[in-house]
Amino acid sequence: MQKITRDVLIDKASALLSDGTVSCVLGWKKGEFDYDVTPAVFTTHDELIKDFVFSDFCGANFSKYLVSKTKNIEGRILVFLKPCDTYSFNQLLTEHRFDREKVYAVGIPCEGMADISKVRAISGEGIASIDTSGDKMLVTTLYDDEPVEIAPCDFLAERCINCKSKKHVAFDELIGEDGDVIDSNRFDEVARLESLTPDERFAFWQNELSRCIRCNACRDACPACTCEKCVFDNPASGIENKSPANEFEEKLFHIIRAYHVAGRCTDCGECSRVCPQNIPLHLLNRKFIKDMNDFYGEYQAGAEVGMRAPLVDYTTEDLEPGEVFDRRDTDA
Amino acid sequence: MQVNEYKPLIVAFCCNWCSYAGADLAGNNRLSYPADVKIIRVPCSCRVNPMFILRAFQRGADGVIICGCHPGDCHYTSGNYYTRRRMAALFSMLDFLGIERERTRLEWVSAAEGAKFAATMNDFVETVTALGENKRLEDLRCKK
Amino acid sequence: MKVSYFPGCTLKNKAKDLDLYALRSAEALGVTLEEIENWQCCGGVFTTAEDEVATKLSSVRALKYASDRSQPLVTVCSACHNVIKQTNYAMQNNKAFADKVNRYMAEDGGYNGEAEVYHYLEMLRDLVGFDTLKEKVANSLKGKKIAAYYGCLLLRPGKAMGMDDPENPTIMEDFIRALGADAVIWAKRNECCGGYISVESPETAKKNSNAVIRNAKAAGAEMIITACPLCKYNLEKSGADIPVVYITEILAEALGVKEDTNA
Amino acid sequence: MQRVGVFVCWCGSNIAGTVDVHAVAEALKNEPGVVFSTDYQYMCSQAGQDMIKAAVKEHNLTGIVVCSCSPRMHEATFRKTAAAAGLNPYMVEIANIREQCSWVHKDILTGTEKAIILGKAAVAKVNLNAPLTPGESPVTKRALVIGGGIAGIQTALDIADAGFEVDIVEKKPTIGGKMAQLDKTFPTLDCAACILTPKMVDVAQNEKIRIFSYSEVTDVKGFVGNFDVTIKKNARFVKEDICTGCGACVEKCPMKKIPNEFNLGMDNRTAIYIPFAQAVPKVATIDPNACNMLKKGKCGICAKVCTAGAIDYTQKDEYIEEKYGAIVVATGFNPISMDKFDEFAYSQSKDVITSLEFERLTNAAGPSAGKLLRPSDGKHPHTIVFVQCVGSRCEACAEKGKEYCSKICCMYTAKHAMLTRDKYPDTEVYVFYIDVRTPGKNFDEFYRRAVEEYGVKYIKGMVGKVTPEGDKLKVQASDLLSNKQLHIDADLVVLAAAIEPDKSARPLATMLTASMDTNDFFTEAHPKLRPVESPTAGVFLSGACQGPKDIPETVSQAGAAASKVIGLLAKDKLTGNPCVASSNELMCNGCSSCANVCPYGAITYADKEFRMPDRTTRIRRVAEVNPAVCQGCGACTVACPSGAMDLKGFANLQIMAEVDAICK
Amino acid sequence: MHNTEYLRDEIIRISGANPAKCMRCGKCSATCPAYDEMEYHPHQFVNMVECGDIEPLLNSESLYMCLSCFACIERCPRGVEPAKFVEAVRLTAIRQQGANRLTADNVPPIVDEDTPQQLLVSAFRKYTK
Repeated sequence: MQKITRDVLIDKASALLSDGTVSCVLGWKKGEFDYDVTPAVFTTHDELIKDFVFSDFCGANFSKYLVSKTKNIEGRILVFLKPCDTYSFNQLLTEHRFDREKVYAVGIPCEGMADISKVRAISGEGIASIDTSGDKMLVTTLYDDEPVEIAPCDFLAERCINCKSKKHVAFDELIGEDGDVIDSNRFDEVARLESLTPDERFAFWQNELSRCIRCNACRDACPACTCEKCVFDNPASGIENKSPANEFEEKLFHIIRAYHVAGRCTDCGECSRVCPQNIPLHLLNRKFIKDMNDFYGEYQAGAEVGMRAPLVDYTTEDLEPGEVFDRRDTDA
Repeated sequence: MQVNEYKPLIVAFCCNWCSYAGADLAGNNRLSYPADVKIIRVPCSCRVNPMFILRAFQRGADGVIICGCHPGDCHYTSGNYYTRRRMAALFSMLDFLGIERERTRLEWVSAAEGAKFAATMNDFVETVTALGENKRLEDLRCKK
Repeated sequence: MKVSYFPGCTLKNKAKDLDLYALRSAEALGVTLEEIENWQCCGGVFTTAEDEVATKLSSVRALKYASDRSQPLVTVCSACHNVIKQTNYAMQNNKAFADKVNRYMAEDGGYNGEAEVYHYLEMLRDLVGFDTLKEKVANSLKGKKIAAYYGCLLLRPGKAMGMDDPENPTIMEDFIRALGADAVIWAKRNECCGGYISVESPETAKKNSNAVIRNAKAAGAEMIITACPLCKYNLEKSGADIPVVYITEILAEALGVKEDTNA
Repeated sequence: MQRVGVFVCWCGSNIAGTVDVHAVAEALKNEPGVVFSTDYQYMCSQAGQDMIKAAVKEHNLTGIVVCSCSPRMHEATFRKTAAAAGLNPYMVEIANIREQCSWVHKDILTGTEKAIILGKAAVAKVNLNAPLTPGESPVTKRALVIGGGIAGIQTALDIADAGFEVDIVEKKPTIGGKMAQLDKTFPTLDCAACILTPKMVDVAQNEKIRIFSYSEVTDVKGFVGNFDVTIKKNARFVKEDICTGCGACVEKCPMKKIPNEFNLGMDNRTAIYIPFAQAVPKVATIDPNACNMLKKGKCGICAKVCTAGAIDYTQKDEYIEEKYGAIVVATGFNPISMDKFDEFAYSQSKDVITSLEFERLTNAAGPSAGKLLRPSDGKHPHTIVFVQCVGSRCEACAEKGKEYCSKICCMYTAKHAMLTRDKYPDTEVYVFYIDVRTPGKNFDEFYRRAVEEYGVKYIKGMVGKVTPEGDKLKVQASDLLSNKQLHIDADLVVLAAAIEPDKSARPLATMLTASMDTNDFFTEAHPKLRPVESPTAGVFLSGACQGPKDIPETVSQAGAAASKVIGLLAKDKLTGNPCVASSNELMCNGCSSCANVCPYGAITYADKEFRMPDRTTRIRRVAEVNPAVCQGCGACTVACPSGAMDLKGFANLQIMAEVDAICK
Repeated sequence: MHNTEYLRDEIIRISGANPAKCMRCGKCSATCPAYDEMEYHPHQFVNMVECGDIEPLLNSESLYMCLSCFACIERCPRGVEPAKFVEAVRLTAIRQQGANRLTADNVPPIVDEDTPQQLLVSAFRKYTK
């Protein structure tokens, strides 16, 4: 379904490698199955031809990888950035997390990425191959001869259905045309939860968060979670904790994680994408984003480099925490 | 008087310059409030890390109140403005998770407002008592 | 360039000159004024009351017409300009009002203040450019001392009109200078002529108008120009011994299009 | 593990009345780390303190918990006791069982129970205390005063008087500021020049004071006691040390039509000029925008007539770097522009003037040599209308004007009105006021004299429109008390324009990391208790840069600022508060969140090399807290996402230990 | 008493302005071109609305003398917008049954051959419901 093809990207990468602009390429590498694509560094044309892929399963946001990949490399690294990735890219630059000079960023258009669990829900288990080249996805399973056809509206990830922007906010070079910021409905689900009673909300989150197995995938994939040492791994933090021993720990981890990235989260949705338990973690982040937009004016982390996040800023006329609720109650 | 009357556990974070002094003044003027309130002194309300609040709830606190200088009067000029934003965000999030919003509060109490301090604590204890025990954010391992 | 044009009631009747010369001059400057189909009278004055909705719908319809065509909306008459701009401002800044209006506008599709409203003078300044205007002048009005009369409606309230500094405007003076004439600076240029009070109390209108004329003459004016038919009426009615002329008339004269060459 | 001693104070019956102190001491014995626990009638007494000292020795205590009154009362006392016993003073924690326990809880059971819990929290905290040593930094014994008006002059003189060196940086060619432009001063009516110019001379002659005139501060680095400041000396094209100020060049300069800023453009000066006769330094300056020699290379007359050879057309801007221990901001004010208030016809008539212009018009050294004449035709005005509050007290969101009261206008207007009536009794003087605000010594008496003895007509109301017509200014105004609209044919209208901070203040505040309010006035460290200090340590405020002020107030604040500076410079070393933030560089991400929230600019970043487990090295940006600048609020500790930033004395683990103890 | 309060609140609501912002400077009345024609002047409108003294205003000819020239709105230093109160009271008056100030019957005598439509349209909008 993607408008640009693997070949275009390989050509671009090979050209930049051969003219010396970059010394390596951060790209998607095919895995065992068509849907388990992993990020990898490529250094030659041959490697690219062999393993580089670009399909509806290339959702991984590469910005975070730049923090580690730009250390100790000669020359520059080529990174392909989808529009939503560029926000993380800028946010990390705002936080001085990598050296911009070491990166050559190529913006690529994105038609939205697939959610494998949605695909699986339709096709059934035992996926043998997936063809994403056409308008519809063709999924062949071990148990059926005929491939199952799936339309984009049925396989697109939630974050892509509610895509906030097709505009690249950072790049050195752009392939294809740039898009616009989109007036999405991404806060609708948060608003729906807000309209529930506290008991209903508690039940909702209790149900969601109790599934957490503390695999830390959300943290590890999150482009805002780039701490040198995570507080949850750090005995000196006083809140070191590695397993969801009980209900409190499940909540604590996610509240603290959401709070830590509040104001810095670009709403890229990686947390929910990588969650093996399908917990809608992005809703916690979106709650903070929605609140801050409501309380302190629209703010999109990563829209520009050097912006000051709402939680490290203030005005003398800010809302009182009590007024926050009054306001919501009168709105509702 | 009932023997097993429910007594909430309230943790109050007070900034050294205004609210802690306000609490002292309440003492000087013998303005009573329930002993359920235990005060922790911090240099400024902006020292209160959300982690401390969650920690208190984890360990069984039934309510947490943060007191600081009135906006514009912060000893460190702007600390309480950050507190205001941080707590607005945190309280709203706790509410979003279904934790009763009445269990958290931010109040501005100056060094001269001993009466306000006592009244605020009386009111807060009453509110939390009405809610009953905090069950939604308690870590059972920490149970008394 | 094509723009949507709201002439208003008076321009189709007692102030035909204002309309005619506006059209001709604009054409000469490369702007086509496309009259809005089925426009309705703006009502003459803007009601500041929060609960007045119906009286502002004709303005909203005109605004929507222009925004649907992605055209600027141009007005000449000061009163229409005032009403339409204030309405647009309310649509942009008063959500409760906009919601109420949109309940009436449902059939036409909603409107939320997207249109850009230009007074004819603003059109000359911002869309045509006074420098361009200067180049197109065929009959310079050199040596003529002209007093620009803004009256009350053109500039106020400054926030909604956004046309010029309401106390220290320059747009009409720059216009006069572009035509080659001298602009007289005078204090009462932004004071009211009496407006509709001439229905209720003609003496009051006369008193106000006289003060305006006296001040213009004291500043050395030989002519007063205005964009408002009611100003012109009140000034003339009060016995002005100095010509009161529409802006578009001297514009047409300077551009050499006053007499219709096609006729 | 600490060896903690617990000391429970009875405070006579203050505590012991509602708290069972023995029970508290007993209960705390079982807490971790506690090796000794006792109670005593008055812990703060000499006997009580001796008891603590003896216990420290006897039990080898490493930490002390005193359960007593508020730490705000006796924390310092017990810290001294600890120090005397050979302990680090910061190994003491106080459990407040008086103000926050015995005095507010009537029941002895609940009181005792709570006191035990508070004691436990203090023990839990002290177990995690670490000895703290306040940092020391040297002090450069020289002060910088930015701005050479009466505020800067007074501050500099007072500092110099105490024996310290002071530099004044003034952006104009002379010091003196606004006061040099004034005629008389209220409420005593002494002549401004007569009281100011001797002070200017004192400054010039004081060996401790250097004046950088025609100069500005372009960069400030460092912190309290140790500022590195770059001063730009603008080229004046005259050698300052050689020029004698004889004025021959000024006389001969052919460019004579340059608007004279000292007289607010009401007369002209030459391209080479000395602002006024008593200027300090009395040195000529060439206006590069007006001088033909500098613009076109033609002329050179001033060089020819200068017998001292002081003219130097090739002079360049010069940058000077200096070290200072303290900085005083005295950048002053200006009247706001009247452009947006043309209902008063300021741009339309020369006879509508601001009050500062009126000062020049009545000043003997002014454009009309002190005779009150209309700027338009030089005629004597017979009717004068003063309008108060022009641009002051406007709505906050108004695009024009200021929200605050400019404070000085009521009094100077009364002065102008009174002096006018005194000198020209044939003149009708009207003052339109909203409120007359005269809180000051002899101020209201002064205003009443203007009304009662001098016959100034004070009218409660505002002017709505001024219409110049013929040689009159038609003033339309309201008289609210008689409920009338007035129409006055005036000859002169004087507008009491609001005042605003000088435009140079905002960039300066950025350089100093000193905070400002929304009106660009500098904020004080505390509005009541530290009114002459900025929140940034070592930066002090003098005069109208902090808020509208009249001369007596400015001078007293200038003296106060000077005394604060002297107090700072008198120290050889600065001892900081040891409870400051510090960043663990191994955990720091270098993200800047902490620096964003620091109100003192105490946090900087450095690229540091780290050795990695694989023996490679990596350069990383990390935060560094300057302990001399940090005031210990802790805002950064919460902003830090990685928990690298912590606050000594109030560390994360300490506070969490208190929470745990309370919730146990 | 109840009615007074209701009227006051209603007027404030219709006006969309806030009389409490007034600092009693009188600039509205100083700048008003119709001052002499008014029994109650702009600053009095603000004050009387604030005090709930609406009845005299409702019955005053002053309502019909305001020119809607926006001078008081523009020049008020506190953003009180006095004309909005005049407008609100006027509307309250003419919205009552049979309270139209101007009717078609009144028109012929005031019209002459130059009278612009604008004049009548404006007058009807201001004086008639």
